Amino acid sequence: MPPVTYLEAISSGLREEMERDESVFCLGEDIGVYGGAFKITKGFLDEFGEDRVIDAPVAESVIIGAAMGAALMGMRPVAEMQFADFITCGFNQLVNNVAKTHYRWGAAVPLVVRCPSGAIGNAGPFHSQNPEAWFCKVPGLKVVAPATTYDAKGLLKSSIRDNNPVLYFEHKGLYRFPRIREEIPEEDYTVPIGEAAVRREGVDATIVTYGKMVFHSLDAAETLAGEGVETEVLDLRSLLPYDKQAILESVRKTNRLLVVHEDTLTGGFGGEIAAVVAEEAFEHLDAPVRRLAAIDTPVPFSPPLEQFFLPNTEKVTAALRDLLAY
Amino acid sequence: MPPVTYLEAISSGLREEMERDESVFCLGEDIGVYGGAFKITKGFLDEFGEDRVIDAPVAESVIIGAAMGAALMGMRPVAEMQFADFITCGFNQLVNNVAKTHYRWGAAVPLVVRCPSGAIGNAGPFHSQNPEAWFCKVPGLKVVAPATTYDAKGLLKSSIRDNNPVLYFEHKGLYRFPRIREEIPEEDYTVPIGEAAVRREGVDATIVTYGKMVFHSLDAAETLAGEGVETEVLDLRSLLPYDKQAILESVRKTNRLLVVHEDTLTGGFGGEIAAVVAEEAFEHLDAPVRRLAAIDTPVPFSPPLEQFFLPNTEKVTAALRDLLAY
Amino acid sequence: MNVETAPALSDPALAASDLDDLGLGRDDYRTLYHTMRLQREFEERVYRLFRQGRLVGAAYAGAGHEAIAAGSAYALGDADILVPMHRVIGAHFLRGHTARDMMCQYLGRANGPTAGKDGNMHCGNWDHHIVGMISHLGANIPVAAGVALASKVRGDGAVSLTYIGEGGSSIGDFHEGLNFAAVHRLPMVLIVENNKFAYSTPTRFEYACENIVDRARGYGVAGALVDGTDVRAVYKATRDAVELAREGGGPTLIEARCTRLLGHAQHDDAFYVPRDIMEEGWNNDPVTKAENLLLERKYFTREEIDGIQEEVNGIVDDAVDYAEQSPLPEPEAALQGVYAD
Amino acid sequence: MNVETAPALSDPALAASDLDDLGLGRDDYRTLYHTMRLQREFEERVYRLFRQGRLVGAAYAGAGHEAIAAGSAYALGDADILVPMHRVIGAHFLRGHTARDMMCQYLGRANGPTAGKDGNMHCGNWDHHIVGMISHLGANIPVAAGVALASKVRGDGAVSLTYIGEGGSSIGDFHEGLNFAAVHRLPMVLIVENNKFAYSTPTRFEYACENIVDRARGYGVAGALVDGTDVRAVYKATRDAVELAREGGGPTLIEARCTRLLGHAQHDDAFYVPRDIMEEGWNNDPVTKAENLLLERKYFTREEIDGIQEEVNGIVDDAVDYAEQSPLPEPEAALQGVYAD
Ligand SMILES: Cc1ncc(C[n+]2csc(CCOP(=O)(O)OP(=O)(O)O)c2C)c(N)n1
Ligand SMILES: Cc1ncc(C[n+]2csc(CCOP(=O)(O)OP(=O)(O)O)c2C)c(N)n1
Ligand SMILES: [Mg+2]
Ligand SMILES: [Mg+2]
Repeated sequence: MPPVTYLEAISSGLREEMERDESVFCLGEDIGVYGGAFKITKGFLDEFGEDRVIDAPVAESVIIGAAMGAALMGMRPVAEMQFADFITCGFNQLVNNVAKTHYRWGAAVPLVVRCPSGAIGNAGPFHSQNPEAWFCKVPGLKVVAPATTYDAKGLLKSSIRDNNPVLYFEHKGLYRFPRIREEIPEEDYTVPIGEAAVRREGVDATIVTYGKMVFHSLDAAETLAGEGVETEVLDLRSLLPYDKQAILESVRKTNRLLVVHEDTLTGGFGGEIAAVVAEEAFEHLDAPVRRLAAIDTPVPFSPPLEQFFLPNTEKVTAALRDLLAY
Repeated sequence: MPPVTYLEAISSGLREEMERDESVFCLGEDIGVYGGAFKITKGFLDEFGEDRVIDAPVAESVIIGAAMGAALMGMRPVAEMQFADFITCGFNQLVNNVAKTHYRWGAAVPLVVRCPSGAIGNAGPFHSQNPEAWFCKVPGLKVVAPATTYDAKGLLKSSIRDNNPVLYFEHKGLYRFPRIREEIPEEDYTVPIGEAAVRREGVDATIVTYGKMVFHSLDAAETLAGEGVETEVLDLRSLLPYDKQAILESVRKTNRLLVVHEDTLTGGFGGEIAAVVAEEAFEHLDAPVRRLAAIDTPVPFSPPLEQFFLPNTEKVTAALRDLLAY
Repeated sequence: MNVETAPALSDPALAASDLDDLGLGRDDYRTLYHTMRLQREFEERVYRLFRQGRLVGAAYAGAGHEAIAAGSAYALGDADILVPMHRVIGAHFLRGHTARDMMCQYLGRANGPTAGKDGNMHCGNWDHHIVGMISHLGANIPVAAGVALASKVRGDGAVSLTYIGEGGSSIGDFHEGLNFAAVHRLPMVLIVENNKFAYSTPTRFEYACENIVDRARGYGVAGALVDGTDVRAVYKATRDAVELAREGGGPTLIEARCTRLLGHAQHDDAFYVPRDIMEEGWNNDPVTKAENLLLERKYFTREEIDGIQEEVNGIVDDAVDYAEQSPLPEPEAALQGVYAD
Repeated sequence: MNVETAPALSDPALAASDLDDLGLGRDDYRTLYHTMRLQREFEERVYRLFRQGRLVGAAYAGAGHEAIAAGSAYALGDADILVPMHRVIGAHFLRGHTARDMMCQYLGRANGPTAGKDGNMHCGNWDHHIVGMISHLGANIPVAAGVALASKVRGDGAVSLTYIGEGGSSIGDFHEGLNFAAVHRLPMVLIVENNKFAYSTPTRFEYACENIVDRARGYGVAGALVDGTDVRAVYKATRDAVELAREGGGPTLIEARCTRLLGHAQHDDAFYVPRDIMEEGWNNDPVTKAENLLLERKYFTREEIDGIQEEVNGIVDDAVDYAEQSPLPEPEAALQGVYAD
């Protein structure tokens, strides 16, 4: 198989699951004839028909609610938010209805909500957000955020096969990112939910990150490697549940932690990671736990503002230097 | 003035603001003839009339959205969620529309959303939640959570007079809590948003908390005082912005931090506090930062389950002992 | 029947001949009446337990809604799915939840349908094809649509039946859910229980149309307006709607008019309800109405009716005893069940 | 005019006599036409800038919606409030945003209405009584209701005018917002711009009623169905609705039918739109239609029309020059403005 993009990996993962299991179907805005705003489901309508590729009205609450209803009936809906930002319109369904159902009355709700997230350049405050942290605090949900092409496919399959509701955050900036085009196995494979991956080994500091920031972190690590510093980069891949053991192990080895995410700082998921490390690996820390994230504002539109807002390789490098200088 | 309850303080604060400023009005479900589910607006309809005490349809998104519209026009709406839990139905309005308006196009949105929150005994998963953390991560919003009767009134007044949207979390368990009946000034006063209050001074450990947990924390501190340990109890009062200086100062003095909240642990606001302390007061810490919170589940209904779920004085005391034993 | 042809509430057609010919026999009437009576007695007992401090949590009742609960759920087949709201405990009974089950649920016992995780009406049970109620009004309408979507796609012939108060019909999920069901012609029936109040809020603060069913046309679905205190009228409207749905005719919006005979919940004395509304409501008490019908039509004798009453009392007594002797859950059970395996 | 009496789209009444008598003079027609032409040229330029890589962000256009934009906003008084959506930039022009303002906005300049904080149509300006658009479809309908609530309570006589696509009308906020406005008889006008598609989704997947305006009755509000390609028809319907609102008659739901003449945005070639729909749309191009009307009725000569075209070209050229020479914001400005003082 030739190398594929992250986007193609998601697409083929979804297609294979639909081929494998009749109960899997897709639901979302413009996913039919148009193939989705980002073309993830391109060709699906012809292949699977209107019953399994359902163009929904612009109404995120019923997209999620109806997915829940179908899931109760034993189906495995994969709902698409056109942009992750719009998930706020279906928020109540997710956090109160979907998430609490199994706890409350024992019915499984196996559904996936695909959320194209993140900034891709001047898309403004409503098409650039990273809303994962809201859901990482909701018991009953699972949250994943693959960074690589291999993981994109493997985690999507795991999410679809999981008997719980899973929010699948796919960073739009990775869809066609040339650097992560890769050959992936022809045969069926999955990536387990809840396991982090070490993307670079190191002994001097740990960066815990996920999504697109994995690459800024790797680049920063590479830069510092030139100066003799070995940074370990841990890609969380799953945020709820997240791989606490992997984080603690790495920090116990490197004794320094930098958490990086594209979401804004205050209340971002990085706080949880930092807090857990400060509690459970305290005596292994040789420096304060650091976080690098977007600034605490909406995502601004104009290029200088957006660049100021977003974390990038330079900012990660600077934060890492700071951490090492302590 | 005789001592009043927390509930009465909210009520009188709201009444005084409506008397003081014609642009203040109330909007919410059953707030008119019924006086609100918790009777905060009892008598308001007679006093202020239907134009200023508006019984809304059961529709939280329009309650918040309409409040925003009126606020743009220079009014100062105080919207009531019947239970804080239902704010999820107006989530998009708050986090995307209300919160971003001033940043995006410079219009002030001075509104208050009152949110009766917290567990009060067997009200189950939909009438017991503490949803503040979702909003503490939204730039453009302010979030307050008074614990005392004095603060309840003073913070409500500040919230109403603030030119920004403020979520006002009032813990239902404090409404008629006899212990916090107190005499409050006859004359107009406010409590500034963003300032914490030291509820008990101490040198051996700091508890950072807010809302009803302030009292469990004070009781735990009292217990340990009998054993010669002096615990400082810091009541945040405001969560966004929160009083970082007060937290850091206290931790620099006591060198030990326990964060306590009634919301669930993972992704709760305590993570942010713990992370900030681990970053900015690292060298002052003599022990790992600890958090105590509800367990990571929906709020269960039946008494043994709910008691197991909630933090209480015993659990705070145990966590404090643990922290001190380190 | 669609909204254009739906008889008005006062249409005598509803009251008489039309309804004599429903194909219901003596056993059917017994079941319907028994269900209504059981709802009434069960909920009265729940209120009493509350006053005695023996209940856990809050006490809601559907007094005035018994005909809607029984009449609608009785129109379902075994494979159909019930997506209930807070005033239709009778529908639970018809679907297989026993009085013992529900009392254990109200008392937070380990052997209730939610094992104490949730309380009162907030229980589902997939064995009985009952979707658990969520408090957030309207939120289960999209879910009912999704249930119906699965049935349509699979062709399993099942219909989903759900409810909302006229108050809850103001919320976005009502619109999104009904519209989605309409677009895909899903086998769903939505009953609006219009009892004139949403908590304390009268209908003039809830909607400005004449009837909620006037909305049917705006969704392109069938509509019916029925007397929700007449169990036969509710049964007929639901049965017709279920049939239409099963034949691929899509959803029906049924508005069932009734009066909430008590406050919103135990703590509410309903002081804001004008006396004439309350009086008229009690004069049209659906349970008494059904009883009178059964007597008038000579389906049952007075003695038989009294026998049912006694039977129901016994069931409720037993349910309370059983529930009070049942164990509360172990504290650590709180940790379990957040995720499915 | 309410939904019962609203003329059907093809009703010849809309086309002729009725609309000759609007009390509009030559200057009015000049303004209306100028606005429509400016919208067309401005947005074509935006598309061109996009293709040339000179734009910042995405390019949307309202081609086919110009009559709705101009005709509706022209019915407003100065004190009224505009709550616009994405296809009505003409309404911005009528309310006081200049082409320079909007081009600076599209190019993310420091001197645009949002100073680069937001892009394209996403701008409000309280000086001009324009509420900033939010992407989340429908979310500004509750806001428009709140604006109208303030006007009603204060008695300031202002009316709020807002818009939604037929696609956006599926979302909960449409229902909640319109219902709230109906209940309180708020001075609000809601125009549904029905252009047959929501992005790629045809109306059969969006709603199952015949007309969106059929929903008016279910809210108890007035309704009107108009030819959205006829600027006079839109003007008249909006003016009537604004008058009704000002007199305390509550909101009106107007459905304005038109065709989206391009893709959803620049990246979309609209391959999914059947050719006949597109052709019919272009045959009814509202700008050409207005031009023909102005010529036929001899309000303007061909030369005068050409003069307007030239003037508009000049305005757009100037706007592009001005905007491209305008400064981008300072990076640190990103930190400012999250909160009001
Ligand atoms: C989203 C949401 N908002 C508010 C509430 C609080 N609440 C519970 S029942 C109720 C009134 C419901 O009235 P209606 O729908 O007419 O049903 P009824 O109780 O009259 O049968 C309210 C406001 C809720 N449960 N959910
Ligand atoms: C809540 C929400 N969901 C999805 C979108 C993405 N989106 C933007 S425009 C659009 C189609 C809108 O169609 P319609 O309302 O008919 O307006 P039109 O573009 O046709 O004028 C969609 C799906 C959005 N902006 N907001
Ligand atoms: Mg009601
Ligand atoms: Mg459209």
